[in-house]
Amino acid sequence: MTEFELWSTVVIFGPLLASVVALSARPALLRAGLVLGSLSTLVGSAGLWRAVALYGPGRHPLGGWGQPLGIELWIDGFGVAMLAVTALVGALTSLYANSYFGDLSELSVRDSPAGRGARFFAPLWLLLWTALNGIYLSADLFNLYVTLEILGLSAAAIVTLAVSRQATVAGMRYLLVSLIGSLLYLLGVALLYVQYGTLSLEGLAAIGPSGPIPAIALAAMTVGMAAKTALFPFHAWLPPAHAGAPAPGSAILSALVVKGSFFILVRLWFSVYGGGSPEGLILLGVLGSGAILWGSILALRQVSLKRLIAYSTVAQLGYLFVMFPLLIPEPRLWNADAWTGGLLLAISHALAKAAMFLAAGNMSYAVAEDRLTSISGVAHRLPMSFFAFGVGGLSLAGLPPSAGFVGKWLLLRSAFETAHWTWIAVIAVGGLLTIAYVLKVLRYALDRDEAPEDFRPVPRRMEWAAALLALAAMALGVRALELVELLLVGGPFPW
Amino acid sequence: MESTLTTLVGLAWGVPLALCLLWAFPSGHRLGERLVPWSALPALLLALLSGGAEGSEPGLALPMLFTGAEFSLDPLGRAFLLFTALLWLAGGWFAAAYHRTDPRSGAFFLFFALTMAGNLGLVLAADLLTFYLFFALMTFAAYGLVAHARDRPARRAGRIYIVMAVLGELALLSGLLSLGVALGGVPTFGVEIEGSWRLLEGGDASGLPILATGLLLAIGLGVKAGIVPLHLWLPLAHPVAPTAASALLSGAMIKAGLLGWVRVLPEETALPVLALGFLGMGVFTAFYGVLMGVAQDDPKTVLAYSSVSQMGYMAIGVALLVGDPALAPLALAAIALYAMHHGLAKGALFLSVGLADRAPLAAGSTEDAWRYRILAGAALPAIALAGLPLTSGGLAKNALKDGLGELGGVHYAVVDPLLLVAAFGTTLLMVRFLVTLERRRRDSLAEAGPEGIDGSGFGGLLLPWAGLVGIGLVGAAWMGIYTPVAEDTALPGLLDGWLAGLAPVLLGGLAGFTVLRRGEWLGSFRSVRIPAGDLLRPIEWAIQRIHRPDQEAVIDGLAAAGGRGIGWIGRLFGPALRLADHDLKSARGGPLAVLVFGLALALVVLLLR
Amino acid sequence: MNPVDLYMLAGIVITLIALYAALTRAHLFWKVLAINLMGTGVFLILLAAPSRRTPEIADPLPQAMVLTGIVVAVAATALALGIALRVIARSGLPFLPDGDEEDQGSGGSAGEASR
Amino acid sequence: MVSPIWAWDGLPLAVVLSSFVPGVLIMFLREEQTLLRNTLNMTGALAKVAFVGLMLQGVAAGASYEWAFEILPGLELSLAGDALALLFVTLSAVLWLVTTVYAIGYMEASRSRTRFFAFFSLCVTATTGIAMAGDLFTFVIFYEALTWATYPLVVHNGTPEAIRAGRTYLAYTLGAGAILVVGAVGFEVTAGTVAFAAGGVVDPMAVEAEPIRYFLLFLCLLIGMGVKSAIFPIHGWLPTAMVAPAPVSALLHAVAVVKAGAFGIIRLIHSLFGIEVSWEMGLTTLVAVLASFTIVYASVRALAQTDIKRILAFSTVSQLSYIALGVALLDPLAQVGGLVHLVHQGIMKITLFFCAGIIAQTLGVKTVGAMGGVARRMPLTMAAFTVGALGMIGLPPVAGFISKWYLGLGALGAGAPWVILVLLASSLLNAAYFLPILRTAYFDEPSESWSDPWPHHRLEADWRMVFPAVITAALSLAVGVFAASDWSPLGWALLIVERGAL
Repeated sequence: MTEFELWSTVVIFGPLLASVVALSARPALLRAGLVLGSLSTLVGSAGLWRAVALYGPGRHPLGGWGQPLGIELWIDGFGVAMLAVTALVGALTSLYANSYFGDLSELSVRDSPAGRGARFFAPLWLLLWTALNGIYLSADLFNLYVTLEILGLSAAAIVTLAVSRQATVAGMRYLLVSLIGSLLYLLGVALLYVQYGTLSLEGLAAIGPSGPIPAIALAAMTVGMAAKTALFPFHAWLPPAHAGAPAPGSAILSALVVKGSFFILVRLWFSVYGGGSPEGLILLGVLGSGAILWGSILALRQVSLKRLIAYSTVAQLGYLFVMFPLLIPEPRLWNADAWTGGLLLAISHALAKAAMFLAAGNMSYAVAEDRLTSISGVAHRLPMSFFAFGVGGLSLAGLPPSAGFVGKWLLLRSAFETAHWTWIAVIAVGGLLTIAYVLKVLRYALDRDEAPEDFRPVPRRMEWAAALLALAAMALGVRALELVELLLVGGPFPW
Repeated sequence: MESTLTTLVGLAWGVPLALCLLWAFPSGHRLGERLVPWSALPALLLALLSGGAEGSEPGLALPMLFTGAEFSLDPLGRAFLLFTALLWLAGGWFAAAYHRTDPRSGAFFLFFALTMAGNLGLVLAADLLTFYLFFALMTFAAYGLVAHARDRPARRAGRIYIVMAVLGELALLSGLLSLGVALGGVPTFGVEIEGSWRLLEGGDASGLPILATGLLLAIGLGVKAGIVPLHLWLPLAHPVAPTAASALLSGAMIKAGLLGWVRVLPEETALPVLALGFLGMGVFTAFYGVLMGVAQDDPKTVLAYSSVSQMGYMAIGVALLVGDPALAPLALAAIALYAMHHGLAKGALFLSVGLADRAPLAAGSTEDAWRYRILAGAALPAIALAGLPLTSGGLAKNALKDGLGELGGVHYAVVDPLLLVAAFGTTLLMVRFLVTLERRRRDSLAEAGPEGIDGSGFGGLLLPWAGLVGIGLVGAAWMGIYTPVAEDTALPGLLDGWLAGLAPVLLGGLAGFTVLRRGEWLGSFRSVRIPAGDLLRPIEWAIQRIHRPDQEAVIDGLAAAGGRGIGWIGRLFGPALRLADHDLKSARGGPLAVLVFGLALALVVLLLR
Repeated sequence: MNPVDLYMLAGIVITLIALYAALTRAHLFWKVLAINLMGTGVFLILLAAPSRRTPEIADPLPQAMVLTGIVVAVAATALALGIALRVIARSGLPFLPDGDEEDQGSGGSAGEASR
Repeated sequence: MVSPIWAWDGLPLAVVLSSFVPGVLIMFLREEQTLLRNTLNMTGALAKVAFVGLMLQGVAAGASYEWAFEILPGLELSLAGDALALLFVTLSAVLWLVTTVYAIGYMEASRSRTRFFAFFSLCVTATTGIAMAGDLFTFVIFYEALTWATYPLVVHNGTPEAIRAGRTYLAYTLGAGAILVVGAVGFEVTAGTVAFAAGGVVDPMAVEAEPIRYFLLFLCLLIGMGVKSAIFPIHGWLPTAMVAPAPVSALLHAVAVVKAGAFGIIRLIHSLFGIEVSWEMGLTTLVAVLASFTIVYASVRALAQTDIKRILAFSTVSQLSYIALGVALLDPLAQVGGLVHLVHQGIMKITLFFCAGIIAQTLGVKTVGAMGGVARRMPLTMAAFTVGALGMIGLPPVAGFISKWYLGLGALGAGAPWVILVLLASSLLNAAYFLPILRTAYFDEPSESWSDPWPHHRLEADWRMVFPAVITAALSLAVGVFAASDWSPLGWALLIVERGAL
């Protein structure tokens, strides 16, 4: 058994097993499931990182059954990097969730809405984790569909765990968008299969799809994935869903779930279609720019803390699409800075956004409200959460030292190298808008006039989880060398 | 011996400066007040002990200090140091007695010590920046002396003083910069300064044009020297300053401007235009001071205008210096003589005003014995100032005339007769002074009323005054020794041109006493008075008329305009923001379908291109 | 036009119509039904695929995919119906509310908070 | 052979960490752990001064320090200790030590001291990082970090006014910071390197080929640096930021933040573009004209202020441009003047801010009009203030004169005599707004409304506030009086220029 086979098995079946364990209603087993899921993904992704760094991209036919009939895993730098970030964010969020739902599960109020959240969060989240890991390692289009579908279903279910009417409605809408998106994707898969008779990413890449049917297929898949990634103008479902979910759920949805469909888009456009067409990439970049500006403006106008962060997700996802036109400035030529910069931004967003949602969760946990005005003075009561939120905001805004800064530097560099002047302005302005809305939160938190009266103590572990995530985002800004090298293993065209 | 002198060069300015540190301690100022009056002793000692021979000048180099400070005592410096130290000693003692009961004496002596350190230091300074350093120290510390009274006139005088001082400093600094850059560093006086001037003259240095440099230096130092029209602060500052401070301002400090001219202006490079300016302004100042002075009522203002007038004479000396390299030795001698003479005489005169205020009178007594003693004592330096032969003034004036004679030409023909007239005017001014002094004595007596004036501590006032009068009286005898005389020049004899000296004094005295003392027939003409500070009134009036917009209002206006602009831009975004409030959440059904299909179609089209 | 192409065409038409319905129909059950129908359309395309490319060889892969797809669709439908029932229970209507109504309290005062 | 202790290459890192580590540790302390917090602060400050001392030894002996850490492939966090860097590092290390003592006294009764001191240390870390940045990338990292680390200090009081000031501060600095980052990336791509090197890294031939591109890059970088250095159109944040507590105004808005900008301009002109290239492109003229205008404009603005801290703020704006002006003139003496003013202005202005803080904190006096009689109540403080004020005017022997003298010499040497006019006008205006303060404090009668009319303790105010002020005043005097010594800032600036390390 090679290292690839061993660790990819661990990374996929660990959380799957854990989710089964966590289905039990016993708090101890719930906790055991979270620990098992976290440990297996952490260890597994570390092992895969080592393997990829040592041997380059690898593959693993599950159970020895290769393509076309069996399921094959493909392990390259991009996937492993996403896997590792997911593991880190997931582990810390699990730690957080354990405390967040902890006091409820002790009560064993199984039938109350709150108790349902405590009961079902862990198994759903572990299932979602499995799906995400599956996406990052899939080597064929249909396998991607299945994992994507599991991802969407479990994510929508997590949203509806929250008790409010708004959350239920948001979950419903999310589920519908997710299903439509997946089916659009499946439509594209079907069309490609009709044309080429293969579903293997590698095989399709070797053929080099072109012509009307692959074009329609890519268009369908792109629209589907764009809807699931909440690319402007399909972002409307995201803020209520992400803001409505329970705090750890919001962190997972915003930080990780949207990255799943984004990952598929990158695989499709670059690994399979070799860049598609420059104009198509520019269209995606324009939509990304629109997302940056629109999302930021909307974030600025929110009065609810979590909604502000959710809109910030809309804006930050825009950056990931600005990468598209920069990556392939002209056919058959790819810009490494755009690749590493864009993906670093995706990774830093995962870390920072998770930190921010968890910190916001702490704040609203303490004051039992989610309005910006209600958190005034919270900086003095929850300095660590305040710190986490601030550092997370720092990274989002691309201020050093943070992964966001490094990513933005690289992205800007690629824009200069490819003489894409417009994107430079977009990237710079987006950063400023980010600062503006992050500051809006900090300003309320620092406010001294009104001190909150009812202040529920926040468990230390919840504070630490947020702070550690923020620190990770910062640490990546001081040392991104290994991660960048990992991302370059395989690059956008691994075959 | 040599090491003693070197030590003294440091102590001369170091002792007063070090004494200032006493004020940093809670009760240190009490000790300071006792010590400061004596702290000019090392300087006096230095002036007396140093031989003054060429080549063996005591010097002190402190390369770590400032920009590499150098001190030395050349013959000219020795002359200046002598009378400066004498004046500071006398002034210090006088002030110690005068301010015995002053609650603010602590502050007075702090500024006194600082100013003294500056004044003594600048005499000893041997390079450009050290000179400037001590010059600035003296200038700014003297503000504390001028504004000591802290009432409205003192504050006005102080304000005018400091404004002019700052302007002067700036002009001086720019001139110094030009000299400095010519040599690429900080030139020492003498050879290096001459080198700078030669470079400027040659035009191959990066400094300012040579005439501009000279003019800036002349103006910068001219503020201190009180040359018209830079004299504005003098008639205001002298009356309000405490007596000792006035004596030092007029006796010692304004000579710093003169010394500065000699130090920084070239001896070996002729600057004819500048020389002409000095000559013209000097003669004009000599007359102007007299004209303004006779129309004053306060004896100290009269003396201040007299100083202005006398500085005009010394400017003529500087004109000789910069006008012709050949005349430099003679000019130097004349300047040194004149400075010594005027310093001591003017110091004594100012002190006599203080005496007139404080001389005792027994309660109920009507016989004021001190009035005539003071008037008689004050008459001695006054006569010297008028330039009577056999006095130091006569000697100094003769030296100056010799120089002018050497210069010859049209300048001599015009200036020489003018000087005769000016001497006449000076005498008139001195008479005016004695008259106002006598009136002042009467006023103080009237103010004191029947209780009379308590004489305690009067000895402390009398002694320094008498000392200065005495030293000045025999000035003609010893000043020659301390005058720097080059080998090929000689000082004029004591009785040279005695007629030309005597006549204006006698005439002036006569005219003065007739007109001013018994001048009822002049009628209303006598009441013509010029406010102290002459030109200042119109200038102040004009400044007040200048429209000064309220800056903050302007900025606020601009900010408001900017705000309106931003608000206008904001309104442009209004529809977008209104849309933002709804976002695309309500976009469902048809519009959403259009978006989905539209994007897909667009992608297909783009992919197929 | 051979039957295989007919399958293909029918599949595509069904998918698009169903997609349109899913986007535009407001009633939640309509939406769920439309999504199911859309899945069926895609399956039709998949089933037609092998015969179109290589009619002589039987290709097991589409069968496997469609089977998996149906399983996924069943699960998704179940979840969707479950959540839809809860929406109806909470709001009393089988529709998704408009964006404005959805977040009362945030939309209205957005302007005031941004000052 | 035993190498001397100063030969250790990690010294630059040690200097940076000596404030970073205490800063991070303090962040986790509880509010009431005062003793531990102060101990950490003082240990860090003393350690930093010690490390800097070692580096000074080393550089004077001809050593140079380099420490690098790869962040991205080809991009390093590189710290270098050359003579130029040390000029700034020494300034910030020494003043940090002094200000720490001051801040402990000043913040005694304040809330959230933990946060205050944590960010205070972080700011100093960023400043030392800026000083020793070996390349533009590192510079930008620390420069931007300084921006955000200062924000909590500006809004420390938590009043609406403070929060508004904080917003203005960030709007200016981060806005320009974004432009700086764009410029930096553009420079990296265009010039092919981000390294700082004496004499510049730009190829003159490349500039000739693409003059407009280089000009725009310079402009971007200049805006980025200029905002912190408060050059005319982008100076507005500095007076507003004066709502911060006095130690912040003193160290950050007189020294650290604003000097970072000025230092950046030095790096921009000398280490990136090179003075010759900048001059040929006319860039130095641009900087010199902007700086000159700022000098005069800010002085005029200061004239109309009544709040002491605002006067000082506008004076800072004005004085900072001396540095930019000096280094933008093509003459070694002017560059010496600019460099040395970096230090001189810092010491003098921090003294002034210290004193203003003491007076405001002890007596509640904040405006010029209320200064009457303060000199009698607080002789030491006012003596220190006087030294600072006279130095600002440029009177010898206070430090400010030395800068002005060299700037003046350099201006003439560079063939720009109009600069003399600027210097003179500035001196005149400085005198016009500083001397009335002194006059009022020394010669006017005391006001009745002092919050602490007469000291109950022996000293005029808390000794932890008075001593720092006296020390920095003595320093401002000493660096002027002993300017000719090798170890004076002037000596060091001359060494930098002579070694061609600029």
